[in-house]
Amino acid sequence: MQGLLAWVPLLPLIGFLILVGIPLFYRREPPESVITVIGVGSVGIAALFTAVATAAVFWQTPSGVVNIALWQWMQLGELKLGINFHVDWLTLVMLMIVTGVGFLIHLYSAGYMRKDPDFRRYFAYLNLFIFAMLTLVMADNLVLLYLGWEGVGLCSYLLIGFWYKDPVNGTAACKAFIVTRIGDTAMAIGLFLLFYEFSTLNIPELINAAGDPGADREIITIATLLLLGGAVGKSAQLPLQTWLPDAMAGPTPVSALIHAATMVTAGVYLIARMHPLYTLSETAMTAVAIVGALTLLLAGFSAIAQSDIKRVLAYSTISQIGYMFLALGVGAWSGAIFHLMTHAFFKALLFLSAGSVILSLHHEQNIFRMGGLYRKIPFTFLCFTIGCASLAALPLTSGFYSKDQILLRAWEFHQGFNSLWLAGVLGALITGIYTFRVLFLVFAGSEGAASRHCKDANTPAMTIPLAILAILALLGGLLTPPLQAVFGTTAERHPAAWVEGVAIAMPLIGLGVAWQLYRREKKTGEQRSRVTQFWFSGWGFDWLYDHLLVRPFNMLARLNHNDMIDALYKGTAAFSRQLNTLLSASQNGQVRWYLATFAAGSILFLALLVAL
Amino acid sequence: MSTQELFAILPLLLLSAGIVILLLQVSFWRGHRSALATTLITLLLAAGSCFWVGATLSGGVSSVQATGLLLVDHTALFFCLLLLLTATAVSIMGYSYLRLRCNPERNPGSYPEEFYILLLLAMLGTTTLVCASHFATFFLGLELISLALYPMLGFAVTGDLSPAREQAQSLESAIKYLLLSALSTALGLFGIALVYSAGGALDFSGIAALMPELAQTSALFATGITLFLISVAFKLSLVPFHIWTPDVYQGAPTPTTALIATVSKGAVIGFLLRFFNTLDLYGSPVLINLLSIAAIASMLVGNLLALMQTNIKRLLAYSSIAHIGYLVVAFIIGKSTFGTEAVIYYLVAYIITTLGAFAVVGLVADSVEDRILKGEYPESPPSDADNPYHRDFYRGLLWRSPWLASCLAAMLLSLAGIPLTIGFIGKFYIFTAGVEGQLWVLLAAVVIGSALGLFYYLRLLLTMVQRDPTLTAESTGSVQIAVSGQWLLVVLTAILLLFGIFPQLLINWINAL
Amino acid sequence: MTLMAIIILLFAGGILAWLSERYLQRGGHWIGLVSLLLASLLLASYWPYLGAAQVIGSGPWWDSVQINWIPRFGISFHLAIDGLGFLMLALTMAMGIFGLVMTWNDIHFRRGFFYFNYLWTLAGVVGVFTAMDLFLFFFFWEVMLVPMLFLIAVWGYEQRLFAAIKFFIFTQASSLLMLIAIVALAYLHYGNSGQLTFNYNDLLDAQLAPSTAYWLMLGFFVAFIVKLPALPFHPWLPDAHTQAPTAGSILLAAILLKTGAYGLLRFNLPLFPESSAAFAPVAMSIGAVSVIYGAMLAFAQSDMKRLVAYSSVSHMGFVLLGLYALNTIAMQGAVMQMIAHGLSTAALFALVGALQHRLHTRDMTQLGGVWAILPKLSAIALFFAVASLGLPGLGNFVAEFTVLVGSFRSSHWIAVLAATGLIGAALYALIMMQRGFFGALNKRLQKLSPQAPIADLNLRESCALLSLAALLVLLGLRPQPVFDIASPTVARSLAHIETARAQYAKDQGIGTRFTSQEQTWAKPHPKESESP
Amino acid sequence: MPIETAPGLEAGILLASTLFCLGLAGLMMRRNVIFMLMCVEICTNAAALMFVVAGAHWGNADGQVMFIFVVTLAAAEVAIALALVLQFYHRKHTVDIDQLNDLRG
Repeated sequence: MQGLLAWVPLLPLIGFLILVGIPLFYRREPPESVITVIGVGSVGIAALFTAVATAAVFWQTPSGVVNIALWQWMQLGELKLGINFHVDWLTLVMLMIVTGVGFLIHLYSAGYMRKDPDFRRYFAYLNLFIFAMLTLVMADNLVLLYLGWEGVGLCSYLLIGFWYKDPVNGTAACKAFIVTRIGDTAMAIGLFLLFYEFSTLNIPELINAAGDPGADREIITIATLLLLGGAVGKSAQLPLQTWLPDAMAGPTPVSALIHAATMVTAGVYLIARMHPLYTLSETAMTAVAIVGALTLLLAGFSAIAQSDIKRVLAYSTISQIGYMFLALGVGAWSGAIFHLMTHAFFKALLFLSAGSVILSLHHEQNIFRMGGLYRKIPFTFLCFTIGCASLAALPLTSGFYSKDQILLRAWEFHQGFNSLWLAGVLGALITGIYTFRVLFLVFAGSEGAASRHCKDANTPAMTIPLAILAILALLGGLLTPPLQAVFGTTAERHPAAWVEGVAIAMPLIGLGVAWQLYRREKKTGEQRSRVTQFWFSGWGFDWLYDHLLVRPFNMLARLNHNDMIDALYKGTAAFSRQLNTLLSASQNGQVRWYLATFAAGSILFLALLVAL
Repeated sequence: MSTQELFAILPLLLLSAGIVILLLQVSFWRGHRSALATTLITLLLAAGSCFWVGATLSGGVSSVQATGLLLVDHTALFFCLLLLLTATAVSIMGYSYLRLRCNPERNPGSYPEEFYILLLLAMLGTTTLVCASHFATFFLGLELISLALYPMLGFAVTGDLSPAREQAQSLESAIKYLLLSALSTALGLFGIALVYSAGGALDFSGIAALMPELAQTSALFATGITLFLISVAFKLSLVPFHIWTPDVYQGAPTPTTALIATVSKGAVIGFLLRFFNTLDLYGSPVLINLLSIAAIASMLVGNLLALMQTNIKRLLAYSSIAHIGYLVVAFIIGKSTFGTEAVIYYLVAYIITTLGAFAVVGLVADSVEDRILKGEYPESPPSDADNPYHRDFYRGLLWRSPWLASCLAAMLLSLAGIPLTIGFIGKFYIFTAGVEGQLWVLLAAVVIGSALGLFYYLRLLLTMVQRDPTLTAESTGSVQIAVSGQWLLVVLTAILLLFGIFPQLLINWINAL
Repeated sequence: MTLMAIIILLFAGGILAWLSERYLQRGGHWIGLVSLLLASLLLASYWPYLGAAQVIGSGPWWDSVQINWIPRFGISFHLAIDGLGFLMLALTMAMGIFGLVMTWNDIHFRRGFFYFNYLWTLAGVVGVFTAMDLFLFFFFWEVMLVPMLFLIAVWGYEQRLFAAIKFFIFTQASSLLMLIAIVALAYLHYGNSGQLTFNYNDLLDAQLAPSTAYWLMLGFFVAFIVKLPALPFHPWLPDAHTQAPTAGSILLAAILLKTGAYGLLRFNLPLFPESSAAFAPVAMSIGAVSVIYGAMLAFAQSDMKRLVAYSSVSHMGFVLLGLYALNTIAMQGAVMQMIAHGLSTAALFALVGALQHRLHTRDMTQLGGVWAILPKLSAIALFFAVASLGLPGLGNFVAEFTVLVGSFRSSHWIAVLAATGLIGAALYALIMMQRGFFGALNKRLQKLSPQAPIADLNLRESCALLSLAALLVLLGLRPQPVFDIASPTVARSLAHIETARAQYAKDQGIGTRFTSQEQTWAKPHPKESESP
Repeated sequence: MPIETAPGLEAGILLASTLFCLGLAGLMMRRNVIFMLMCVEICTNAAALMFVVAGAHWGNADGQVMFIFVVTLAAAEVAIALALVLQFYHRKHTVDIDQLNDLRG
């Protein structure tokens, strides 16, 4: 059974290698069907293996841990690292999300990307992504995790810039990679610090060592904050959130898979995985919570002001991950992972439905040019609505369960009313607003400019995943993952009923506000006040970074284009040439001058004789 | 004068005899080749006799004092041998040079044989100089060299087949050298006279006996020695007495340039070694400081002057200034056997390399002269690329005449001190000497000088390998040089590589002195 | 004797290639290839030592040969090989073959002479990596330069002459400092022991006064970091790399730069352990600054080859950083970086060369959208670009990571500074992909492509590049064999440092000078346990 | 052996030095090659004078011998020099030394 789990990441890798290696053996491009079979099939089998392994091993023993040692990676002094996998329930949840949702999105992609000239490249990247993501979640040491971490970053980069001919896509891709790399570097430094302190990077050993009472709390705080740096980069949290909205330049299934369901939640996974270290540091926990709270509000407001359907979803993703961070910050570990899971379901559903909309509208993404689509693409409408309901956490949807857990835990953690809880509740309201605003604008009312040419583009390859995801988004709340073995159990305490009531009421209020907003915006069209414009631009972070970092750096690079140190040597050379000219002037060919220099030299020497 | 003394100066006697024979031969039977043959035989005989004399010195007697004027020992004989062999090479170069320009059949007024007589005279001067143990012999030897060199420098004037410009330049170099050299001689003589008036002795061992008193007290003596050294520095073209060097080197017929750059300098170095050793002048910090200053200035100024030079002969002249500067570094470290060894090794390296470089330049110019005489080539070069002394002429030479260019490349690499060549071992000796003497300032100057030097050596080297499609000289095709010249170059390059790769051969020999 | 045979084989092959020029139009390649393959075979004869480096044999050397050369100075022709030497030789051979194969048809002018220089450069490098006599080391150090000079000056691009001279003057001037240091070292040893020798093993025991040792160490250090190159001695590199022909750039980047790093590890650290330890913070800072400065300059370039060249400065900064961190992890990382950088940068140069060969430009303002017309080439370029930015799973990551982990132990802030270079690497690697390969097809290329379809990488080139890619992946996922091979050498260098530190501590009572480096942040750290 | 200098020697040195400096000055100031040669002669003779004075001071013949050498040298030198000057005049029709500056740089 362990072997089966080892095959889970390997299968997508094999798929990737086959897809990439095809030109070595065949001159012509293989048909799409073959590519689909390889690309989707490999992930499908991986999903199957995961399911089998889950059923066979873990179902009975929720506390079970499977360690798979593949081979020794490096062993240098105390640095002992293996290519080893560590599978527990936390990993398993992630595995199921990655392979399961991943498989569905792969399947959907086969329909969505049909007839794209780079079909093969697309699936190669996707498979590579799945492999990297699986490595990330299965790694038993932080360096292997980092391998997956960077690997998913690379795939994200490649897929955002998949349609490379448009330079805008490329810029967005670069931005995504570099911004996350900043976080990654912080994380790498965190790794160095952890190794420096504990002489190991193996996660279980690390957790053991940190648990030792003699462990230096200060170092743990710094290290966890540095890891948080990595997490905020990858999960697009404040202050490194700016890349995610731009990342929507990639194909929509990619946004669903990478920028909603899996990769961006890696930060949450990381912190959850390292949670024993975080619990040791008050500061780190607070930081995580504050980052989450701030991000969920900021991104929520930005989502309200967007006009691009995918950007709305992108900001909503940032905001929802903010919830997860908030959950982590208040110690609701399983809540965070639960929300991660449900979010994967409904956000994937939303993105895929949005993809259907976009494809049906011939790549129109502006919601103000849509409207009244509920008649033209009813199935998509249905799916999107389910997704919205779940996202807004309407009762009985999956999102409701997970979000509710977070809010309750936030209340509890600080024993009653506190700002984190308030932020969460306010966020729930905002979520309701932007979710239903986009739903109304796209599907309700009269037809928009682009809706007229709408043609249902769904193929079976697309509808099946949509349907499954819709079911999951609705009922996923019932699938509470048994994470107690990983995170330990917390005593269930029920706060006052009104607290629950507020949490339930908020999305409904949001719905109402959204309706008002929809009515107004339908009339005015795409117009923004100064405030909404500010929200629209993502609170000016892009502008700030551009002026604070990008431009100075570019200017510095331009200024130093020719390497100022080289100027030093060029100066020496020029100086030598000057001396040459000067001395050459002494060789003027005049005998009497020569005689004079001879005499002068003699006098000089005699003078030196006296002087010395 | 005993038989032993006469035998000891056998090389000098053979040279004298050769001169007389050559004079007689020329007056009865003129012929360029036969004159060359006599010269070669004389030089080789004299060189061979060095071995013979050296063999007799191997016993208890390590040196023979021939009268009060000459002292023959192993070192002196080694220098004689080295310089005589150098002169052999120069005479071969001279043949190639004179064959074209001083052809009595074309121009009855030209006397190529005179060149060889003068060469032998100069060699008599050098052998006298390296054996000198008295100021009189020093003076005699030095003047013998100078007096022979004046006409040799101006030799192009007599063979009017040379291009007019070359003739004028040759004359100019002769006059310049004469005036400056005369002044330097006068200064040197004045210095000797002061030394004499301070101590009352002119033979070196006599002065050496007086040294303890003189060195401490007499300003007269110090002034005299300094003036004397200035005149020697002039011959060595140490900065600031270097200024004549490029002009004279450039204007002179190339074989004469080679002679003045190698033989005359080598003889002076040989003499200086003995002079400093006998008088133990290394102990005088003032003189050593003066020499150090001159050495540093030579290394820097010489290399800086050469930096942008396009005329090859001038370039080599400047580079020789720098090289003598390097050599002085080894010279300064003093009396130890290592210092002498380093000086001699470096000198051998310098002589072989310089000789080779000038040989290439001369032979290339001769080949052009050949074509001028055949009317294939304009007498006054229309562009730099057609001037055989200009760097541009060498553009792409490696592709046109690979062997010739390879030889020059080897010489240049040796000058730059790159391994596989004798120049590298020489440079290594300089560094070792500098380290042993802890002369860090001087070593720094050597490093800076070498870095500067690389620039112009490499520029010339890389000019030869340029693949320029707009090659103007490509039309001129390959450079055909005389067979004798080819042999000369091959032998020189072979020695250069041999002693570069297996330096121990030469070291053993030097250490046996 | 095998070592001698390798060197002689390469020298002889070079001469043969030159001589064959007159008779065979295309003989040079084959002679070159055959000599390199034979040399590799000879090298492969050391395979028994690979697995059991510590078990077999007495002493650290796998094999050595010693012939008296210049007894006057105690100089001998002394070659020896150990793990590090083997790795470097293997890299040399592999990259030699790679460069040859990649540029199989590039050279049209004087092929024979080209391969003569090519092989002689390699022969010189082999000498450098095996010489155990300091004089001989210097000898080869210089010998490898001259043919390289010709490679740049004859077959280079627009400004080849300037670049060649600059390259040569930088390396030569600095190596003269090393020569002084070598001679001084030998003479000081002579003064102490009465035995004049340039033998490496003997000189290891030289007793030097600290201040003297410091100066000598600087002499070596400068020569090596010029070659490396590190700030502020790097300006020769972009010019030389950019102007050299593709094969020359490959040799330069993959092998010649490594001689500097090799020298630091083999000579500088063991010969002057105490002063090296004292100097380590400075050297590490230089390394870290090089990392960032190189990355920044790479980012600023529009000439793709120049970009790759500056990226070398950045990468080699890690080597310097790692070597002077003076602990096993970082030093092993540095060794790994030498190899990984060799592979990735050589491939990038080869790719730029292939691009220039096809599109006649390497200026990124004239490129763009190349992926559309040359997908294979671009895909492989992508691979090596991400390798160069240190993507985990590839050799470069293993190297950079271990270097940083190790150097973090020695100095937190310097390691953190160098770690920001990871961001810089992402910047330049991605900007290269972005401007060169992605985006809309450049107008100039649009004009170019319809008339004559541009051939993508052919089988020969693809195979050569893919094998490098495979090697990088292998190094990234299974680097342990390399670490094992290098470990005795690294351990020995470290042992010298440790002894010196211990000695110093003994001299000073309780030594705090060297350990103080390690406790800038937190509590003192348990000493690393070394098992040499 | 008398180390301290007798008054006669001092005067001789003074005279010879003055003579030498005069020659040197003339050498630098005159442009006519013939006159320059004469100035060189003055310098040379200053040295010769010095030998004679010193020889007289020490009471040995070496100084006189050197004097004869010097005179011989001067004669030989002048002979060659005049030949060269003649050639110079032939070509340039002048004996102005400043016209002799083809070689420079």
